[in-house]
Amino acid sequence: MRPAAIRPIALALSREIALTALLLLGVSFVVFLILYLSPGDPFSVLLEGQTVGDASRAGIREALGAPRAWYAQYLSWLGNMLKGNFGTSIRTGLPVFGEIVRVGLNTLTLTLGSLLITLCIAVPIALHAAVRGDTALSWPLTMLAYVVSALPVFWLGYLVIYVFIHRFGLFPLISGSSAAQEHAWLYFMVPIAVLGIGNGTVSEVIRYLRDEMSRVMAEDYIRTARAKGGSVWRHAFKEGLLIPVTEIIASKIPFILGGAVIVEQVFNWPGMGRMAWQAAQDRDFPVIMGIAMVAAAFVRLGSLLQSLVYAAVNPRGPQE
Amino acid sequence: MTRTSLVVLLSLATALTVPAGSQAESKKDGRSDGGILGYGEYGRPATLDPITSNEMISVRITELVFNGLVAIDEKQEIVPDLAERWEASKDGRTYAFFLRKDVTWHPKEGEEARPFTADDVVFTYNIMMHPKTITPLKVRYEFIEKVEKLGDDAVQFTLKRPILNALAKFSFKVIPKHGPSNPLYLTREDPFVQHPIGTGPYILRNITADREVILVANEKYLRGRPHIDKFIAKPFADQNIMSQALMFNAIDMIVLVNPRDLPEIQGDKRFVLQPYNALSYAFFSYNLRNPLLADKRVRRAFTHAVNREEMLEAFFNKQGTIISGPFAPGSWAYNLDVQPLPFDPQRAIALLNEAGFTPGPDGVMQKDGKKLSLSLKVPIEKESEAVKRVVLAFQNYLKNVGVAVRVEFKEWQAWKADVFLEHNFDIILASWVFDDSADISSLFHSAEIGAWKNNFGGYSNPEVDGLIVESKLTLDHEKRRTINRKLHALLADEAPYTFLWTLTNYSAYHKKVRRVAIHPYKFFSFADEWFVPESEQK
Amino acid sequence: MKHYSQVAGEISQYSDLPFWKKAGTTDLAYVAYGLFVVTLVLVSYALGALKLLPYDPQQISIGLLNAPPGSGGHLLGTDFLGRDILSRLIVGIQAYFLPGLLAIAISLSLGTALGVVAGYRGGSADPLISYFNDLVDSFPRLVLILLVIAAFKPDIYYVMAVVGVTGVPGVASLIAGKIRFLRQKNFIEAASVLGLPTHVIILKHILWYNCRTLLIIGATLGMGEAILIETSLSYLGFGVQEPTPSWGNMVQAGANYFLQGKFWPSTAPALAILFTILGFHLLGDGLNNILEGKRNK
Amino acid sequence: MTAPPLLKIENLRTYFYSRSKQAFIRSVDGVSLQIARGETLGVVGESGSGKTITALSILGLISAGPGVISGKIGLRTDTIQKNLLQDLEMYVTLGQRDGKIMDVAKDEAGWRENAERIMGRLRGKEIAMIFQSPKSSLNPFVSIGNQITEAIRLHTSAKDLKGAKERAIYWLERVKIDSPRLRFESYSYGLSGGMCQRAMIAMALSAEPSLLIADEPTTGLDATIQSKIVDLLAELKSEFGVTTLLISHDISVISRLSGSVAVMYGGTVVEYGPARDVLSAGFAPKHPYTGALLASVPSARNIQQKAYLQVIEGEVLDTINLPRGCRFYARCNRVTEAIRKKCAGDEPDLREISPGHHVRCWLYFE
Repeated sequence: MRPAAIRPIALALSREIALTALLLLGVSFVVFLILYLSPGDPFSVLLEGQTVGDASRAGIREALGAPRAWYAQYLSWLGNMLKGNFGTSIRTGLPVFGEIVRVGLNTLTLTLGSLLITLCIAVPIALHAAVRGDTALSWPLTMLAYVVSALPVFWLGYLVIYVFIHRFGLFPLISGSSAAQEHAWLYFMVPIAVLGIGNGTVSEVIRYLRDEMSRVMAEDYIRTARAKGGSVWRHAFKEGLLIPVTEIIASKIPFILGGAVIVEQVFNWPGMGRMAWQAAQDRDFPVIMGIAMVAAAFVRLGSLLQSLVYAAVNPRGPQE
Repeated sequence: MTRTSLVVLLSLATALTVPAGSQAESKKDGRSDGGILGYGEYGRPATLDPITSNEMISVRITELVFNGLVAIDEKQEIVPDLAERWEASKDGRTYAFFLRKDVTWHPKEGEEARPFTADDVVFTYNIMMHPKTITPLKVRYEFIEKVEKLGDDAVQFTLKRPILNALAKFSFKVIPKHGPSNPLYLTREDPFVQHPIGTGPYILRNITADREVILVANEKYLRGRPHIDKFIAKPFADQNIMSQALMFNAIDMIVLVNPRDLPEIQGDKRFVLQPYNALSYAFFSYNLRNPLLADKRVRRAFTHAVNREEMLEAFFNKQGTIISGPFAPGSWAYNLDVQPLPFDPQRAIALLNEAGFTPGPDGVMQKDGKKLSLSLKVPIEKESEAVKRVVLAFQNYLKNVGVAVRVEFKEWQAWKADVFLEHNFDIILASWVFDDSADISSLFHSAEIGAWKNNFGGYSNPEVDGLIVESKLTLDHEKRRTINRKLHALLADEAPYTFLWTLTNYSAYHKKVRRVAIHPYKFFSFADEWFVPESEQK
Repeated sequence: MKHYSQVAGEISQYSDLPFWKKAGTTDLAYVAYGLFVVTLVLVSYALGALKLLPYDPQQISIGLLNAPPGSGGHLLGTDFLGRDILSRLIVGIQAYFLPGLLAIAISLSLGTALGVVAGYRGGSADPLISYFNDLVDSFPRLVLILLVIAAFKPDIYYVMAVVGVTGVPGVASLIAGKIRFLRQKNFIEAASVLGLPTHVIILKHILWYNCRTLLIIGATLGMGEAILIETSLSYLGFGVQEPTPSWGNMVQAGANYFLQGKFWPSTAPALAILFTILGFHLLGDGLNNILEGKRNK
Repeated sequence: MTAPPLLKIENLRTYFYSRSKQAFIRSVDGVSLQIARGETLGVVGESGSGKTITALSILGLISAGPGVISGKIGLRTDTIQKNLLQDLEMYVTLGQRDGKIMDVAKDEAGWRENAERIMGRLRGKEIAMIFQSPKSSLNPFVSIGNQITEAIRLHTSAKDLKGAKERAIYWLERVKIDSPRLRFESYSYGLSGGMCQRAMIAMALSAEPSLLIADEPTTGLDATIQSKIVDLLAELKSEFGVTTLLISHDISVISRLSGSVAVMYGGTVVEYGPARDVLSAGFAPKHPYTGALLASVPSARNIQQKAYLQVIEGEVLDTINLPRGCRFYARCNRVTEAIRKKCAGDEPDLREISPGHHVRCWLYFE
């Protein structure tokens, strides 16, 4: 990389890190507050289905040495977190961080995979439409994309399972990770594809990429490129594709994370979304907080990527 | 209805002792060893030890990993387990158990298997009762005064007072002294709760990323090596997918089949649907703090208004029986002479009129200006359309007799707070799951009214209280039976609940698995006898 | 083969054609379809409000559970309680109507305000806004909604309020971006040089002349999103609650029987969702192209 | 002019279509021009007279429809002789009504394909172009050095990166950009308009084209820079003798650089000839529009004679509505009663009134 580009990148990097820290603080606080407002003592999950009076209920906190006041709870959590200790799940007693890392990787695969699929669908259509306008080829594809992105994702999931697995048995239906069937990976492709298609953003992505590219195509410097017989694509690539795509990635990650909550349950995918869901119902606050942290960091990663690319690509540096 | 089940853990036994015959290394029954059984669970296990675990999923797994001093066999009889014999004192206050000497704990990896001794029993009891240990078991063992070791292979329990069928209570699972890292009490942070060590037929090998629990046969099991090599518990988050998984041989067994999936599985020759009579029943409970519902006639009217047969048939394919009273059907305490109140809207209306209600202009019954409109609170759960059906049908039935019911769905924790803490409801739908017991004191005794207690309806009746106490105190089985029959009749008449039905639970499994006997509550109690013929062990 | 032809010999200087004559046929088709859907929604809303339905949507008939279309005079069949699906579909839209509008109102109003501040005042406000954006973006929305529901109650309005708030950043950044663009083109400076008061510049020249398409599209997409979110929530059990029908909880309830080959209970509402959302998207697209005069250059 | 011209445009028509008015914009309506080798042809005219469109048509850079619809563009360099619109007419069918084209059916895909096949090898190599608004015409994401290097590697023998870079730096030097090695790395946003234009010129010339099209090279730059750029162009011209098509609305620039001049009005050439004839402020016969243009320019002579600058009355012709007769009739101040009917009635054609000097005006026809 050219030395000229290093400085803005370093700048962007430091800026991002500072922002992320602030953000994690904010997220943790907000989430904790909502948790606190919602009824149900996290520790009552330990007494699920037992006949014990109020006294022993109250006793539990002392038994576990958990602070009573919510802010005390938050602060102690924060303190531990800064020491790198995310605490242990109230329900399973397992160390939160390890658990999240384990399932987080699955969710990462799912999310990025489906994002990739979304882009693989959207980019060609968008570029074609941008350069040639609505043609016999691009128009039906766009429509198709619009249609699928308007379907409820879990219903799409059932549909896929019914048609491809139940009816035609194209994929093995296996559950969990210990399935030793052949072509098992095929099954793991299914949820990724479903989320990639059904996350409801394909149409939006197409529209955005198309507009950006056609805007750039009308720029003077593209005309210059043509006039000197250079490759239009090479000149349009950075502003017309690279930047918009990174923007998409950055802005869609949280959205797709949300979709993962559903898809992971439909396809029995051992992921973070499912864990978050369970934890939210148990008020298992160490887990929820941990997930909030990881998710936030994950989202930041997207925008980090974005501003890095922008800094690297645009000599003017991150701010326009 | 997984979540709506409020589990009451109490205990009973038919008192008969059978002398123990100690067994050899491997079963000599000529049935073939080997094969794998993967079974699907809806939800994921939290902890896997017998003390902190409080969900059915975990209870089922601990049943495979641990033993008690005594066990209860398929005929509901008490048989030796870790103890090969026992002696009870005349006054019934002391029980001495003489332990088997040939039992070893599951070996930790890279370690010698340690022998099971009296110390482990004492240790288990102490850790169970330690104030810092959070366990549903504690309340069940408060009747014990102390436990002493009578040598390496004998322990003696002293009871505070003699109680009936005390023996059965010693079926609690024993954990090893060298198990938990904290010798005093057990919390969920303790590694032991995720990697338990037992004496049971199966050794917990490992837990995968998706919390799949993998169990392997214990070669040195005290009843001889179990037939099936490996059990795999697979958690599911979607019941539709779980039954698909069975259909596509991703799993071999579903512990509890969702009623809606029964027809499909029934039609499939590859699978066996095995009913097991869970000691549980569903009911609508009324909040007697509401003056409208304090009147017995109103409650009876509601019960008359509801067509339970129709619901049972339409929603659950007739897989269950209508009940009339507070005891789990199939338990000895259930009074078969008491008939459920029949479906009879006319009767219901008559009763309401009798109670002073007259149809208002909007068709809703009212009494001196007060409308008979009530809130029915139901906890939200995923895929709970069975619950929705019952609730909405109920609403519909009551509408027909001029009662307005507002159905309010609430998030589970919020619902529990409303019902158990605030007592802020008129009607709820729930179901009790008993382990193997006939003790309903916590449900209807007036002393059980209060925050987080089970008598959330606030039902208080000195006569009932009297009978409950009496039945508790009597030491004679037959006497207690008659008392409970009286209790049953009384509560059926009082109708603090509208007793609905007990559903037949169905387990579905691939027919390659043979000789499957199921414990109604702990499920896997007899799993060491299950087997898969050589030819089908793929 | 593209065809151009001039009709009149003499063209009057000043009169332009009305926009629908300029517009491309595809765009017109989009908008037409979109408007069709919108009217359909409005009509069914009216029908529901006026109780002009084939059946009482709450009428349970236990003898007729999940009946296939046509049986017993039920055009689209019945659901898991034997209730008429068609009637429930018609009434179902009401579940989204006001809540959806609420969500849109929140996200558009707050989003616009923030966007204007960010874009117009720029500098100091900007980081705050983006901070808020990231804050909202940084947690799976569904779980957030669950917590809020738990904290208050499973009411579609609460859900939509959350949806609205979480939608704010998107709108804000759109508007802010647009304004920055106008700044670069020295549009705003020019306007203020002309001595226009700030609020006029913002309201009239920025928002009305330059952002209305953005806002319209935001609104249409917002409605679609509201429906999809409610559907996802319904799958988890936290959408609109029975007995109130919503397309989401209809799909969910029906889907439980989907894999047993009973399609109709979930397919009908799923298609309703599909075509409606498609309508909103196309409406947005068409309007965008027409008002922004895309494809004409 | 005995040697065959380097570029010979015959009867070029480039139309656009206004959807809102459902009418053609006849931006270039039958233009014929030619440039001899080494010569500089200046094209002058008000904005909207079709100068730029003509230039873009030559390079085939018209993207909107229908675009170029008829004509010939003959290019004859050392390496190639060909008509740039070679058998493209087959993709177009024209429908006329009373002498006006009222219908155009064009297979744009086919046209594009073929045009690209022809132009692909010429753009930048044989014909290079520099634009007005140089700042936006440079790619903001690529350093100017690299943009020039790209052109060099595309079109010259210097294919290896190092060589091409050296060459680029050489060109930066040639266009008088100081400390070119440093500038090589800099981006358009960091440079002044003049700098950018110099870079553009360097980029255009670096491929050593046979024809350079300079479209309003000085417009939008402040006066001192303008003259600097003009000087630079003049110098480069004398040095390399590159054939140039110079487009400007600024007569002083034109007169400074061009040997012959074409005056365009309303999409047609109204006067065409040697610069000295066309631009001489004397009473040499010329088109009223040219006269008006000249009168509107502050030249030394006007100032000496204390003559007032005259503005051209009326508005620039919009090429949507073409009058029946002379396009300039409405604004012409030299209509005599004798010819008024003709002027209003029908359009004059371009006639040679003195050797090499053509005018499109009834004044000069008997």
